[in-house]
Amino acid sequence: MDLEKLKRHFPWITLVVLTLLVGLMDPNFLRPHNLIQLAGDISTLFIMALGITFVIYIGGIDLSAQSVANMTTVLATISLPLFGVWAGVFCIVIGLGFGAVSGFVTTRLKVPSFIATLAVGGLALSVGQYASGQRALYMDATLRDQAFGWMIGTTAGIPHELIIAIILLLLAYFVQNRTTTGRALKAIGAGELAAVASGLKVDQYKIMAFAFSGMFAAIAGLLFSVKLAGGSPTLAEGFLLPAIVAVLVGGTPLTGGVGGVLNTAIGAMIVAVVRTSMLYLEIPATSQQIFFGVVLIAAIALTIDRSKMRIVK
Amino acid sequence: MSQVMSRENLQKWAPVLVLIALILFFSIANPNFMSVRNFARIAMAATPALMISIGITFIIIMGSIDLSMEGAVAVCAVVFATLFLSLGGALDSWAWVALPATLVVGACFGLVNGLVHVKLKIPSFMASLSMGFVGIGLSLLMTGGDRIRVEDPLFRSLLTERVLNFPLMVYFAGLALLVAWFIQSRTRIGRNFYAVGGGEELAHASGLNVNRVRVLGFMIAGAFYALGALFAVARIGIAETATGYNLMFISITSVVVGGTALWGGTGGVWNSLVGVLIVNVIANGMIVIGLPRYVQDGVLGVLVILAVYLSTDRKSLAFVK
Amino acid sequence: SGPARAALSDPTIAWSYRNRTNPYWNEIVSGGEAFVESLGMPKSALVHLINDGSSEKSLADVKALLAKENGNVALAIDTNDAPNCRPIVEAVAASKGYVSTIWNKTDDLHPWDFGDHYVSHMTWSDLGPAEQTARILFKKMGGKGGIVGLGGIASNNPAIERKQGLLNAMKDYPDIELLDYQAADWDTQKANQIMSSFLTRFGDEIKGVHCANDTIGYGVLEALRAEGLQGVIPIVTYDGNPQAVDLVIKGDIEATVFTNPHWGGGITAALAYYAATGHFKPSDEPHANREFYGPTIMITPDDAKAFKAEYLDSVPTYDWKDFWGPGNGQISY
Amino acid sequence: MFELQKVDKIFPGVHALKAVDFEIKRGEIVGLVGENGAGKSTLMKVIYGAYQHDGGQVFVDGKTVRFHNPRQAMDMGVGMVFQEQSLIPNLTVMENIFLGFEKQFVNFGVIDWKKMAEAARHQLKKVKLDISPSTTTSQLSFAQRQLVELAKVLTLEERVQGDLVILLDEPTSVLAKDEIKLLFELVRDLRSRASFIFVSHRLDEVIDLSDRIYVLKDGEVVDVVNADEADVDSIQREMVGRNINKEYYREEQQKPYDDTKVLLELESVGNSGKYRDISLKLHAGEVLCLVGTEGSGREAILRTIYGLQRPESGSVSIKGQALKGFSAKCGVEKGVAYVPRERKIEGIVGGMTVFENMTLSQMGNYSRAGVLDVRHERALAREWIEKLSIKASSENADCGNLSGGNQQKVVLAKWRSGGSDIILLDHPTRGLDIGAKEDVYDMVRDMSAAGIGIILVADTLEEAIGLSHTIAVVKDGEIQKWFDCKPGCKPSLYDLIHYMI
Ligand SMILES: Nc1ncnc2c1ncn2[C@@H]1O[C@H](COP(=O)(O)OP(=O)(O)OP(=O)(O)O)[C@@H](O)[C@H]1O
Ligand SMILES: Nc1ncnc2c1ncn2[C@@H]1O[C@H](COP(=O)(O)OP(=O)(O)OP(=O)(O)O)[C@@H](O)[C@H]1O
Ligand SMILES: [Mg+2]
Ligand SMILES: [Mg+2]
Repeated sequence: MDLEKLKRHFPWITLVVLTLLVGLMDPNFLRPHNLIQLAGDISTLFIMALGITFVIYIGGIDLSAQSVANMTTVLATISLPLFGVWAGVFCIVIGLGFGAVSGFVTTRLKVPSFIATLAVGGLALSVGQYASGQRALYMDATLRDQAFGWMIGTTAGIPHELIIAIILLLLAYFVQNRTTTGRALKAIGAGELAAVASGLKVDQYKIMAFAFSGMFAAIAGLLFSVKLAGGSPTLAEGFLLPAIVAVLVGGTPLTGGVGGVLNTAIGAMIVAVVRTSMLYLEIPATSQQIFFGVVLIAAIALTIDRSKMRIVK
Repeated sequence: MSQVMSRENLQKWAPVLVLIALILFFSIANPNFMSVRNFARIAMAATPALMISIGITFIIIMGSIDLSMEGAVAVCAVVFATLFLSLGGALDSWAWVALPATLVVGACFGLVNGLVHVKLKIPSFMASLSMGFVGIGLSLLMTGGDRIRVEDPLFRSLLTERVLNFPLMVYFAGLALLVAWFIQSRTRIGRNFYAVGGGEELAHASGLNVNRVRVLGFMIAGAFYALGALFAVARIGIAETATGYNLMFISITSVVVGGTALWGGTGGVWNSLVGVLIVNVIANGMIVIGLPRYVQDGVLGVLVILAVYLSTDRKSLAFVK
Repeated sequence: SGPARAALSDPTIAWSYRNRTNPYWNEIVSGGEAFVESLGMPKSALVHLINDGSSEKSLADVKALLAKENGNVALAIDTNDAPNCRPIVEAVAASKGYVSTIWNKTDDLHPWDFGDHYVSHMTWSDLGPAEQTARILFKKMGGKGGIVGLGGIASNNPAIERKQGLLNAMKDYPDIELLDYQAADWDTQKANQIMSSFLTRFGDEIKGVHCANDTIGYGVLEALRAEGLQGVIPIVTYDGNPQAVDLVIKGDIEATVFTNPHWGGGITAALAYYAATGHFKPSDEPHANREFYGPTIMITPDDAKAFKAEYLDSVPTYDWKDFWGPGNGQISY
Repeated sequence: MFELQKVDKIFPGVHALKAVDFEIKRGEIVGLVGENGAGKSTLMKVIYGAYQHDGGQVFVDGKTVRFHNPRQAMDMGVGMVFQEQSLIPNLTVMENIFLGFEKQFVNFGVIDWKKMAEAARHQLKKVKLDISPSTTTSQLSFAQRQLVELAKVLTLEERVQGDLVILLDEPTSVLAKDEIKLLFELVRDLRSRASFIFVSHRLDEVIDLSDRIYVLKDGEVVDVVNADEADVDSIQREMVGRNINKEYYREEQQKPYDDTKVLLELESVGNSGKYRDISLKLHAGEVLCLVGTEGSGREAILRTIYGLQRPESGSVSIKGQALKGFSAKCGVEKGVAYVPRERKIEGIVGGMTVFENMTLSQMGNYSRAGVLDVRHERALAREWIEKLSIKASSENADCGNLSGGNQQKVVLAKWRSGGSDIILLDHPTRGLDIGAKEDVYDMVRDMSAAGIGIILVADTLEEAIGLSHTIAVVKDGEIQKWFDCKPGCKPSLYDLIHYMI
């Protein structure tokens, strides 16, 4: 009974425990400034994870996020001189569009999201490669600072990316818990047929979830290319798996209907801590992969709440 | 009624039709495509992928997923090469022991994977993903990042020796496929995969030891990954951590394109064969007809969607995730 | 940036690179370790930041290291993607660490804009050498016939330059036809499949193959071996990995280019370290010593044996304070 | 031979079994009755090893045992036919029958299909079911599956030496009369070999079949009576804890409907393979009952009206305007409500709380500009939990963990509170106990009094006759005959059955 109650808190407990463990090895790790920076540096990845959460929440998966982000870095760099700030809007809309396409392909063409998003990701990749002319592009520093300077600086020692991430998190949290959309998504994740039989426009909501994911992926890509002052069709490589891991470690199982965006925030931090801990624990280069894998297993074993999962597939 | 039947049949054979359509299309676009030599090349490229896809097929039939293949293949490839060379590096010496040993290693890797999944009650997606990292790491630890060349001509004859224009490895792969088919259709474990995929709780309630089936499934998959690793090494003559790269998504895509549903209970290894062929025909064909590289990902994506779209019986599906 | 502040006392020496699964980076690392040992420290004193091709991780790791060591860092790095270079050097400079970069850097970014903290950038002008390998290939082909090219990740600088080198060489060989050039992403398996597809598409029109690096070359060789064509169709590669050198000796590869990653790995770390410890003051150095080309050695069947003996069989011990001797002059844009 | 002493079972928030004492003698048929959520299924699942008891002891032949999984129970000769269907649809009948026990047909891991088919035929004969063992289960009808399940359990006969205990959890709820008769004969024949526990909400059946009857209420055994001195009323009283109104179907409350106001009209609607040329009018306050055999097409008709299926011909018009779009959304917007038969799948969303389920179809009413007013939702849920005496720890309880009956009440509350005025009920009382049934009947009367039109696919003919103003007999997807059922001049069972088959 009490354990049941406790289960819901496992994710953040795990996070705290991990953080303290690393702190034991090297107290420096626990310096607020250090932790804040850690959070700041994971923000872009977290924003992508935030989007993917919506899709996993309805029991799907989005493997296109990374490619969409890759494409966005290119488009952002190209469109900055043309549209200025509007380049941001442009990218977000494009991302939204690609997400919606994934949604359409899963709901209307009945192609499993795993495949649909993978395929749509391929499309995004092609667009990115074509637009970039197969080379790394860079933004004009002044243009960038005029249009998007506000994205990267720090205020009172807090990185703006972190602030952006938190604002998006709050928005997503509100949508998930306080709006009819969020409730509908939960219903779809937990029992799609019942949702249909209750007269919800399930397909539209599902497409919306994928569109959200695409949009957040685009925002992540935009933020990243601004941060790096450039773009390339491979710039966002290595985002996807950590982002998905963040969602799942946070305690949102692929079965859907459980967990949510707050969990993802915790999950992202766990990923950040684990990654950085290798530095503090001085894990040798050739063992880092194993370390990551093993810690991951441990973390997930702790964080996922099995009471809501009738079977573990 | 009969027309319903024919619709079902069409759905059932859609992947094959898609494959044929693709072959025809590419042949028209570039006649060279339609040649035994090219089919041999496609077959060669497909051999390792086929083994991986067969392995994952069993897992998917159970309604689970396995993302550890890249790690598993890396480990198997490296273990094989190391053992093979340390035992003399020639197939006609004791080094042949390395072959069965590798299969055992693959199975053990699967065993661990399965145990992590069922004992720690971690969804297979996560368990196998993590095990993938571990596998990559292990192979890295063993090689220190170096690549191991396997040059024994007898072993390489899998690639270099040809019978009826097709290299030996293709025939061995065919043999493995038959074995897989036998497992799937004639053996108890094979049928139990379908039971678990069709209704895990029900299977458990009727006394089936689901966890045992699960673990066995991952072991069998592991063994096939090992086969895949062997063929990959035979093809390139190099064993390295990167031997397994880019296999994860493509093999799962192949399985689904072949008509095996991700939610389990249906499909089988023949579907996976067709799927693998479709994917490899596309990959080969796109270059043969001279598509620039930057459109290839997109085209592959569209064709995959098309193939799956055609081969799913949407009427019978309430929804897909 | 202002005058250099009091230099650091024994800074943490770190190398940030793509991965350990690739012989090129292993050579780089071995150089880094050799340098660390030259300071009388154990190999393990070198901190490895591995980004696995993820700029995001690369940047995050560097920042984490700077935070951990409080800026007391001498960092050698390939930033994995050109745009990633700016935020990295900015971060290092901000925390008063010292960084030397190789390969990836956007053209608008220069060490001297960061005072002392962005010590140097070394890259290898692949244009010339790639052009030379191409010429060797063409000669072997008798100056005419069709060739195919397999490139690296299209947007990587070296990939772009090595392709350009090939194109430049072709200007003097009107009878050489470039049948197709496709990106193989530095990947052996991909290269293998692309090559066999090329064989289908062009059949025996293919008289030669130009590969953007050795790992691609291996894939191509095996694709040819499968058709019994190894030795029949000449190929040239790049990087001069030990195994590639052996293949040159065997005559399977016509030429590869040695960029001495061992030295590169050592000297990049050395530059960052000695600048950090105040052994020299970067801002006093001419631009030519802050942005320069690394050494390249052409390896052909004739000189391969000698080369192997000199550089590979026994790795020479380098003077890690001779920063610019082996270099190839200032980078030109 | 099989005994439970002071057995406790606790689920999060629910004390499902409280110190239950229970005994089965050799060759005995024990009836088990109780309200929804009384704990019948739970008790059975404990005996079957699907759940582990938290307190008390289980004895077999005097020795304490503890089953950690069904497998162990089976090896001790315990078998169970589940309340919910438990065959695996994508497997063949024979594979289902021997699932988990293929060993006997396996040598070196290879299955001997012939041998298995042979054995399967033998089992199917026991339940007088004449189908090929290699049919895929998904192609069978509900009733056939139920019999296959029984056949599956009966494999215990060969597999286990000594006595068997066979648990039947509401096996009759989906069976037709003659199938039930067959089942009872089987059970009686088998007494020599096995003892039975028989759960059903149809008390007459229970009394008819069993020797002793345990009455369960709120997880406690309130009485054990011998069948011969048992009578329906007293048992019902004990189950529900109050008198059951004799006038069960509330006929006396049936008011004539307002035939000037047509809510719904179907004009020669057809859907190939399901139903043909269906025309009907539903008036305000009318209870229209579709009567027919399993598979006659009634459900398909309901689903069409609700918008889940698009008809191929004919027109459906609601309150005068013809339907164009066919989707559940349109249905709901037009004030149509659908209480599906597959409660656990289409009725409720397991994993969501009671209040979330209740407002799922009407979130519009509980939100402003898409923002939900959760306090308001909770209030509504509490109100209806109270009204329908739903057994749930609170409005925050996970609907998936409610018992079948209580889930049904949640579904009804969802639509009732949503204020729909055309309500389609598909087997609304299936698996419900009398108490709950009464509540449902009350609701039906209230609704019709309130001018709501109801189309009902009833569980039993009595129910249909009792509740309806009008009856349409459906056979092979066509309406055979209309009956007017004003109180007093209601048609007899015989009249209906005559047209059904
Ligand atoms: N898995 C579960 N988790 C939590 N509570 C449960 C679970 N299964 C049953 N319950 C609760 O235990 C009580 C008994 O449920 P049970 O299904 O045994 O009732 P029942 O007598 O079978 O009802 P019905 O006649 O509707 O089938 C109910 O309150 C139910 O909510
Ligand atoms: N959604 C559907 N898709 C395909 N076929 C359907 C669907 N619904 C019903 N059918 C078919 O229509 C026929 C009528 O089935 P239905 O369940 O309506 O019988 P019924 O009259 O409701 O019997 P009962 O209500 O007593 O179970 C059956 O053959 C069934 O398979
Ligand atoms: Mg029950
Ligand atoms: Mg029905």
